[in-house]
Formats: sequence, C-alpha cells, structure tokens
Amino acid sequence: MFKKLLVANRGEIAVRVLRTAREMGITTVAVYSQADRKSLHVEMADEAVEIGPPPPLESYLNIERIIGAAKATGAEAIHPGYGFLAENASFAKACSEAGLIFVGPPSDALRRVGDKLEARQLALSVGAPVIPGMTAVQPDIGAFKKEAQKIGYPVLVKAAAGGGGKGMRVVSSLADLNAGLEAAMRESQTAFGDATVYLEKYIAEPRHIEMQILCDEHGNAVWLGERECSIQRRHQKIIEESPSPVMTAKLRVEMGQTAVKIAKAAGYRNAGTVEFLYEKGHYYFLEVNARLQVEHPVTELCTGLDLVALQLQIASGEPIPLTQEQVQPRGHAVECRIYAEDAARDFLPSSGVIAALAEPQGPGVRCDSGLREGLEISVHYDPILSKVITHGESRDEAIRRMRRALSDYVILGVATPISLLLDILKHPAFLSGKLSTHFLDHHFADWKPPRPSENVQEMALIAATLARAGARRSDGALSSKARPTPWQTIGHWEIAHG
Amino acid sequence: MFKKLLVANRGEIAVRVLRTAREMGITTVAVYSQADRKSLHVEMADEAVEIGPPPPLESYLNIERIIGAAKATGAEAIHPGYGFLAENASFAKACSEAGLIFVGPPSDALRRVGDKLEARQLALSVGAPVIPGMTAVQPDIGAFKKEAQKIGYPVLVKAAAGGGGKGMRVVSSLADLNAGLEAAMRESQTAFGDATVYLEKYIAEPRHIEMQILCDEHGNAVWLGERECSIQRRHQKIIEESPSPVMTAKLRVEMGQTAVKIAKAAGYRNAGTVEFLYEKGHYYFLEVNARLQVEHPVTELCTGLDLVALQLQIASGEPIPLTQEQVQPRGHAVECRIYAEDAARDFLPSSGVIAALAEPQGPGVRCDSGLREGLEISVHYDPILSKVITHGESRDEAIRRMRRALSDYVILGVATPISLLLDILKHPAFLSGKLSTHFLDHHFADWKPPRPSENVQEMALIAATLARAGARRSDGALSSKARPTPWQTIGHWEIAHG
Amino acid sequence: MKNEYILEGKLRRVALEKTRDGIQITVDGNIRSVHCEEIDSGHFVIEKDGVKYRAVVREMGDRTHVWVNGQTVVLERPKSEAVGIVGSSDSHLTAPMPGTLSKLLVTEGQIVEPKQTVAILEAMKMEHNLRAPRAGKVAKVFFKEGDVLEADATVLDLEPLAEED
Amino acid sequence: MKNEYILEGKLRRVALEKTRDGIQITVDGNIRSVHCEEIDSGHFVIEKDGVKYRAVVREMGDRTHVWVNGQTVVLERPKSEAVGIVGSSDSHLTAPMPGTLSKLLVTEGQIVEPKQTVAILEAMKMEHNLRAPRAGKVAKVFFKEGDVLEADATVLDLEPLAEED
Repeated sequence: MFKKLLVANRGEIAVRVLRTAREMGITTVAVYSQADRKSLHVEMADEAVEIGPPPPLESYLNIERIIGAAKATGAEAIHPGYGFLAENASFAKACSEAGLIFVGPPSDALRRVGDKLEARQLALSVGAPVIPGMTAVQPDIGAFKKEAQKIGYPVLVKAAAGGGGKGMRVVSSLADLNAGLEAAMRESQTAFGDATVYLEKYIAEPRHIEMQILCDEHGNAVWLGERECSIQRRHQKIIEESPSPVMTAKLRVEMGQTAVKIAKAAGYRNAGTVEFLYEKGHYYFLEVNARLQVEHPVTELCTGLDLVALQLQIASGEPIPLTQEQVQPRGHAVECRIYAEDAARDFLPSSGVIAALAEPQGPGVRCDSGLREGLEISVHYDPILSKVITHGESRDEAIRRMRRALSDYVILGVATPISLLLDILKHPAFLSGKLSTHFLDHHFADWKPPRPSENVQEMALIAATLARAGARRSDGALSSKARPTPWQTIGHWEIAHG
Repeated sequence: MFKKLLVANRGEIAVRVLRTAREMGITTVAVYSQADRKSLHVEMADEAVEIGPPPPLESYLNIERIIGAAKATGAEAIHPGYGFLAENASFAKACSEAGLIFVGPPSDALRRVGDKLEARQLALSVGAPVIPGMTAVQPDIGAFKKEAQKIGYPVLVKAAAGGGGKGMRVVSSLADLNAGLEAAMRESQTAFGDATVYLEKYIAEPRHIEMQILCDEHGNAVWLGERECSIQRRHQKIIEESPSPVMTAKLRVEMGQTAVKIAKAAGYRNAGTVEFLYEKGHYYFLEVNARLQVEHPVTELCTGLDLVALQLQIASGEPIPLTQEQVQPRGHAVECRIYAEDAARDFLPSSGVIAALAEPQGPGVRCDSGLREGLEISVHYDPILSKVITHGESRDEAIRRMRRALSDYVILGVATPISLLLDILKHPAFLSGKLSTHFLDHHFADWKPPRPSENVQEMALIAATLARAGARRSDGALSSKARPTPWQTIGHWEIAHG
Repeated sequence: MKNEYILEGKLRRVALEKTRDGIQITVDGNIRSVHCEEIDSGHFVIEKDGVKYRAVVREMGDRTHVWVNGQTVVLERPKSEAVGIVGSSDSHLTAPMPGTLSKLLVTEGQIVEPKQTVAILEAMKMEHNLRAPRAGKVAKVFFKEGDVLEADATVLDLEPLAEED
Repeated sequence: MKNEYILEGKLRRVALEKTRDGIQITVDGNIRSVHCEEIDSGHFVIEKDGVKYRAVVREMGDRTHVWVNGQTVVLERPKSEAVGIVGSSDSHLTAPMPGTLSKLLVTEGQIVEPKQTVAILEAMKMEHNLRAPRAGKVAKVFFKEGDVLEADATVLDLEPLAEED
C-alpha cells in the first residue's frame, strides 16, 4: 500500500475519502481553492495545498496544479472523488505519466466508457440490452432528425461526455428538436468541455437501477448489489436505496453478471457503477459511471464493506479481498442528498453561510458531510452539502429512521430540500415502492413546503424575540471565548398565566 | 404496539431509546431532574416531565414520581434504560400494578436474577459452570472466614444486588477480610440500598465474555453473539468488542445455549445479558444483567439489529421476529466508553461544563451521546458522557477506525480518558487480543498521558493567544446572534519569515 | 421588549414584559402561556399546552431564520421605508443568486407573458431560467450576455402593459 | 498583544505584533514561521514546517484548555499573587470534586504518612480515597462525616513534622 494520498476534491466526498485513508494509516494531502481555505477537508488532511482561485477550471480542474501539489508533497497516489477530474482520461494519463497512481480506472478504460456511444457498443458486444438509438457521433441536424423519426418521439438528447443529468434534454416533437439539441450542447460544453451529443429512445416510465462493481488488475471482478435511484429532480438523483423494491434474486444475478461483463470488456479497473433503466421487467444498459458515486454509502451499509478502502487496495495492486459468494448484502439502506437549493423554487441553488448546524446521529444513521457552522457555501461548486444514509432491517425501518434523522437535521442559512424529502418519504407511492424517474413530476410538480401551523409560527416569533432579548443582555457581558456561557443567558423562564 | 412511551432515564441512553421510539412512531415522554432541564433527552422527547431535585433518590430513583409522570401524560409503557431503576423488581411490580408495561423482565425474574446467589443456583440447576463460592447469604463474619479458608485466598467479596463493579472487593488474606467486607457493604448500601454481600473464588486472569439474549412471552429465546469486555478500570468496562478474540464457533454456540437455558430457567423476558468469566478454555457463569447494557451497540453493529426496537416489540407482546438461524453477525465492532474522568488521576470523576464539542463521524462510526456544548456535567450522576462504537470488516479495521474517531473527538471542559483509550488501542497486547480483566493493571498501572511535543505545546500557546486576540477584536462588534461571524474574526494570517 | 416581524405577509408583534411572576409574552396582544428554556445561545425549547417545540434562531441581516421542529420559518423585519412601494418581484426581475448571464432572450420594448423565460443564468454548473413574474413590457435591460451578476442584481425592469398593448 | 501562560511548570510568553508583512508571532522571544487560519471562533488550523495542527481553544477562568490534534493541553494564567506561597496541595488537603464526606479516617493531632488515605469522598456514586500529599501532622479538620463538600474545599490542614515527631 502507498504511504501518501492526495485527494483531488472538496466537500463531503473529500472528507469521506480522507477518513478512510487516515484509518488505513495513509498520510493525506488535501488540495483547495482560495474559496475553500476554511473547509473541513482542508482541516482534516495531514497536509493541504492551495491550488488556485475559486473557479474550478483554475483549481479543482487544473490538472497541472494538482499533479504539482502531489509531486511537491511526495504523494504517491491521487483519489479524484466524484465530479471534477474523476472521469477525465487525460488526468488519469497525466497521473501515470507523472509516476502517480490514479485511484480509478486506467485512462483507456475511462475513455472507452466515458464516450457514451462507445460504451453502448461495448454493452452490445457482450449481449447486454440497450436502448434503441444512435450508435455513432452524427455530424449534422439532419442525421438527428432522421434518427428521431426512426425511433419515434419522444427522444432523449444526451451529452456523449455527460453524467449527472447535465447536457440532457427530452424532445417530444420535431419542432423542439433544434432548441433541445442547442441547449444540451451548450450545457455539455460548459460542464464537460465537449459539445458532442447523441440521441436515443426516450423511455417513458423507467426506474433507474444501477449495479456497483469492483475490478482488479488480476482479472477478478465482483458485483456488490444494486441501488435504485429513481427519485430525481433535474435528472439528478436525490433519494437512492438498496435493494430496489422491484428486484428479484434472479434479476439481480443477471444484472450483476451483465455489469461485470461490460466492465471486463472495457478493461475496467477499480470501483465503478453500471447504470440501467428498468421498465416492466426489462432493463437496458444506460452508461458506466467510472468513479466512486455519490450514493456509494447505500451499498456500504448493506454489504458492510468500505468501498474507499477497497478502491485504495485495488489501486495499490492488491487483489479484491473477497469472492462473489462472500458478498452478502443485509437489510435495507436509503440515502437522501442534501443540496443547497430551494425545492419550492424549481430547485434553484442557494448560496450563503451555514448559520446553524446540527447533524443527525444515532443507530443506523450515517451523515457524510462537509459542513460546519460558519462555512460559506460558494456559488462556484456543485451545491451538494451532505448526505444522510440510514440502514434498517427492512425498507420500512430504513425509511422511518430517515424521517427521524431528517426531522432532527438543523441547517439554517441556505435552503435545503429537507421538507420536500420528508414529504416524499411519507408519500403512499414512495412507501409502496411505485417509483419511476418521473416520480417527482407525477406527484410533486406543484409541491409547496408545508405551511407552518399557527403554533409553529408563534413559536418561531417567540424564539426570535427571545434570541434578540438574549443577544441584548449579553452585550458587554461576554466572556473572552466570545460566546455567552449558559449562566449568562436568559435561562429558564416560566410564564405565569394571565 | 403501544402508542406512548416514557423513558425513565437520562443522558446518552435516554437519547438512544428516544431515537428508536420516535422512529417507530411512538410518542415519547422524557423525565428529568432539576439538574437536567437543558439536557438533550429532554429536548428530544415529545413531552417532558420534571420529577424532582438533582439527587437520584429524589428524582430518577423516585418510583412514585415516575409512575405519576407516566399516568399524567398517558404513557402506556416505561423503558428504564440502564442503571437507576432498570433492574429494580419493585419498580417493575409498581409499573404492572399501575397498568403500565415495564420494558424489561417481569418483576419475579428480576428478583431471581438480581440476587446473585439465587442466580448462581439457577445456573447450577441447568448445568452451567459456576465459580466456587458461597451459595447462600451468610449471617456473620465467621461464615465468610470459613468459606474464604475453604476456597482459598484471594477471594472476591461481591454485593448480592451488585453490578457495574460497585460493591466489589478483592481480599488477598485473612487480615484484610474485615476491611474488604465493610467497604463492599458500605458501597453496596449506597449504590443499591442493600448491604448484602457474598464471597467467591477470585479468578486470577479472567476474560469477561458475555452473551446477549432475547426472550419473549411466547417461549421463544435467541442468543445474539458474545461481547468481550475485559478492558476494565475500577471493575467497570471501558472497551468492549465483538467477536471475542478467543471465541470459537463451537464455544460460541455452547455459551449461547447455556445463556438461553439460564434465562429460560429464570422465567426471563426481553433483552438481557448473561455474563461469564473465561480463563484457559473454561468459562464460568458470573451473573445476569437484566437490562439493556451500555455496550449493546457492539451487538447491534455486528448483527444489524436494533435491540431497543426488539425490546419494545417484545414488551408489547409481539414474538421475537427472527430465528436463531437468522442471527448472522458480520464483521467486528469495538466500543469505547467516554467518561467524565481523569484517567491520569485514578479515574477521578470530573465535573464541569462541556465548553467545546465535536463528535466523531464517518463510515462505520457511531457515537451515542447525550452531549452538547454548554451542557453542565453534574456531580450527581454516573459520569458516562458518550460511547464511540466502530464497525469494520475485521478487528484490525474496527480498531483503526476507532483510533481515527477518537483522535477527531473534541471535548473540552471535563477530563476524558480519550488519550488513555488511544494508548490502549495501540498497545501490542491489545492488538494481539491478549486480554484479561487485569489488562490495565498489568500494562497501564503507571500510565501518564503522553507529554505533548514541543510543537504541540507551542501550537497550543499560539492558538490560545490568537483566541484572546480574536475575542478582544470582536468586543463591541458582535452581531445580535451573539457570536462573531467568520468575517468579523481575525481570519487568515500569513506570517512572514524572520 | 417589543419586536415586529413580517410572516406570511402579515405584520406580527411579540412583546416580552417583566411581571412579578416572571416574564409575560404576548403575540399580537394575546398573552401566551408558555414555558421557555434557553438551551444554548439562540437555541430554545418552548412548551405550550404540553407540546414541546425545539427552536434554533439565527438572525441574518433583515431576516431571521428559525428552525422549529424540523420546519424552517423565515421572519422579515418590517422595512423602515414607507408602505406602498411595489415589491421588487413585481416591477423588476432580479438574479436570485450570483451567476453568469449566459443567455438574454428579450430586448427592451418587448412584451412578455407571465412565466416566460427571459434570460438564462448559469451558476453552480447549472442553467437556471429567469422567468417574467407577470405580463409586461421590458422597460430596461441592465446587463448583456456574459456579464457576471451578483445576487439580487436587477436584470431588467418591467412596466405594466398599457390598455392598448 | 502579549500573553503569558504557565505550561508544565514553566512560564511561556507569546507575542503577536503587526508588521508590514502581516503579523509576527514570537514564542519566548523566538520568531515562529507559521500559517494560521481561524476556522471559527476559538478554532484554528496552524501550519508549521508543512505540518498542520488543528486547535480548539476555550478559556475557563484562569485556565485555557486547548485541544491540539487529539491531545488536550491546559495552560494556566500566571497568578498575580506573590511567588512563594506554599501550594495548597502541600499544606492543605482539598476535595478534588464536590461530594459527600462519607468517612473521616484521621483526627486532629494524628501523624500521617505520605499517600495514607485520610478520608473517603463519595461522588458520582463512587468512593474516592483522599490521600495525604506528604507526611505531616493533622493540624485542623474542617468537616465531619456526612458533610457535603464543594470542589476545592479544604478538608484538613497538615503541618510539617517537627524533628521530634
């Protein structure tokens, strides 16, 4: 095992990777932009290197700076997290050219699965079911029109380099095709630096079900069970769970084996996810996510494995330490993503300062977070703040636990989707497992946050007034630790009747 | 299932029970003494009832007040936690007489296993191995002298009503017998209101290994695997783990079956623990802990079960929802207890205010805590603050994870044994699993906290000075929320060389 | 002390007054029988009619955010400006967050429908549609494509449609 | 600003001084080349020679507790009293924590050996032995069995043994 690891990411995923690395006795190096000087991942690492101004292109996407930081600190390996450079074949190549271990697939495999069209060909070559659509990059709008005509509207325009729902547009008629292509290309260019898009049949009511896999350089490969990620907004997952409510033991083995076949055909290595759409008993290969995914904790809680530890072991050349038979998922896990966004205003990202924070705790509750009070949530980066993951003996227990955890989660200062998530977790369609990627459109299109009851409103008014009274009283009476000790505050008030 | 539960306890265990009850949709009632008005368990419950002044006898041990609170709030059941009234047969009886469900064994079973001598007889009756010693209450010092003579010094004087190491004394010669008896009786009277003590053979190098069991009123009983709790100070556990490093599959089944036999013979119901001493391949019945134990999370992390949920199900008359074959422990779990005590000064309890707090988080880390910043740690109660429990695929991973978690745990204001725990977790004898209840005496008798390096000392001096500078600067510039916002503080200082 | 907030568009008044028996709390002039415990700075447990409410308060400029039992309530301090000024959302279109104006879809003088997308703002690697709050004529546009906007920057002014429009 | 602390029995001096390039930190007169980041009130990350130290500071009366990378360091403010006063631990025996004096094992005039248990304090449901800090004669006992003691209450005074003892 290497001795020193640089984590080329920020936020909750950098913190999560750093924790495992520290537990393995590996010295850790964080990198950070000028906007992230006070971030938790910077504090947690043994060393930290500033790599540039806030815009990602000048810092977290700056390959030269990151490799420079690794060389300067003597790091032997780089973990890219997710997003940023995680699936960037040039970065993987630059790492190996600099003599650094890239904790992820080899550059070739990244390129192969990163190109959606090539990945599709790979899937076809091993006999995996795929969605009807384009099989090669098309030069002009005419080709798109023809293909759309052939497979029938609605069609889906997708970025070839895409992921995370970016650079994707549903086009329901010829009249909208041009605008949809343009929007997808513009977004793809911005997000991935590549405007190439393609087109496929739009599946009306799919579930998103994906399979976690591991491959090592010794030819071993295992699948670790599925995650259902159908609850999405803006094509981006917000609730994930495992097992999927529609999964059968037979289908799981079939999808698992298909996923491993695709990965092997791609020369894949390390942890990865093969995504499928599922509708009415059929599944279709969607794409390979060649990275540790946001929702990986769902699989960790079910299998008892530490995927980051396994990633580091595989990257250092060790074989996968378990056989397919030793993978024995247990119970049910659910993850809710907490974004800085306003669910009532079309999920508009929200920036600001974390003014108050209390994260959920307790048996079966895990909170992967990069937050602390006083942290500024910058406009420069993906607005994910944290993830709450719960595990229970049954789906019902995991969901009830999640409701308890979310209703204990205090975040003030930025908007979060917590009240939407709580409403979803109570919805009959969710509870009965009737999911599709259009779940939110079907059931929550006009969602408004529940109006606070008159009692809750009055308590808010009273608490705000008490806080002002308290703040006033502590003026000039503050201790040197700059916050009032309990006995300096207003204390216990018993209000007499009448 | 009942609809409303009163939790007759405080601190971390009350919080832990409340969490599961809330997840099960049960309305919760907390009780609290005047010292605990601002405690987390009071805040977390749906309702809260003050039950008296700080001394336990006037509040948490006041049966009448607690039952009164249950009646007044319409609670149908009472969970006693551990300590206080958890194993009090009169309390269990008073509950059932008041028409309340006591979440624990029936009063008769409590009395039977609570009397150490009767429990010994029970164990003998089912063929369980026991430690040589007294088999009945003895009226005078003469009988103790005779018995000690018979089994040979050293002998152990134990409180018949005892537990948690209270009311216990090792006596190594006739000369010390009188003093030992007196001390044990005095402590037993104080702790349990009963001065009855007895005597048994003192086993020199035992391991403490216990078996978690569940029994329901339908005659079902299962064992959930063992915990090794050999690392103790003052006869009280501080590190627990599962599985035990010396356990074999065969021995586990044997001890599990023995534990279930004893419980059945006692007419036991609900969750409980049968404690054994183990030495050189032999095990001896020690006692039954007729309650949820402090270290129950170790079993929860290994089995994936929620013992409190199971307790509530059993108490409401449901059968145990799983068979012995369905109990499939996985991986390894370790628990460290965090007490308010000074490990360098003979574990002297420490009282004070929690001035700073940051609890460990991350994959495989659970922190059961009743803490928050500003909380006053009172002298009136058991000094347990919280528990850190880690789970890993192997013992090694669980231990490494615990070291990471403890080194991230910030508690200022009261002394804690964290640096001792960290030293134990690095000790070769601990790492190789060579444990006994005298582990600390053998390896840590003269332990002193590691001296901070000169660099750490200087950083402490610099940080303290910066904090004073910051506190000064924020004087008069404080916002109404009474703490400086990040941009009011001294911020980013780059110190020029020479 | 007396405190005023705007909540759900209504002016609400809270008063704390010392009495012989403790402190009397009134909301909009009605006495509230509650039990309050300050747990920590800005952190309260309030009991009313046997029901407990956990509240965490943070003042952020003109707004006070209060978390109560899992819900967040935002209180506004009444503005000192004279009542009657039209809300900014009605006559101006403002950037809801900082970002780059990646696309401007209207020109001055153009008539827009309610909810019509008039501009696209790019922030946090996503595109966000800025929509007209109501029907109107674009009176003035303050930025051009590619400009970087601060939060709450006015992107354009809308004027009401004249009868003949 | 200048700050003085007692640490491990030694007087340590820290000075912060504004210079043209930033702020200069000296410890005991030696300039320290460090990079300091204040993360939150009383919460710092300090880097020295490429190594990072996380520090959390709380002042508690005369003592400052500092958590640094998992270790807790306690700094004392130098007392203003004249040097030379005998430490309380030498001539008095004080209660290390609040509790009930459950057993008093010596009487006035009795001679005690170092580490001899002279009283038993009961607190947090446990018994704690109070031991003589050194050999001496019990000059005065201030409490009787059953009394409730505050932390740091003097339980008894010890006087040095005369030659003839």
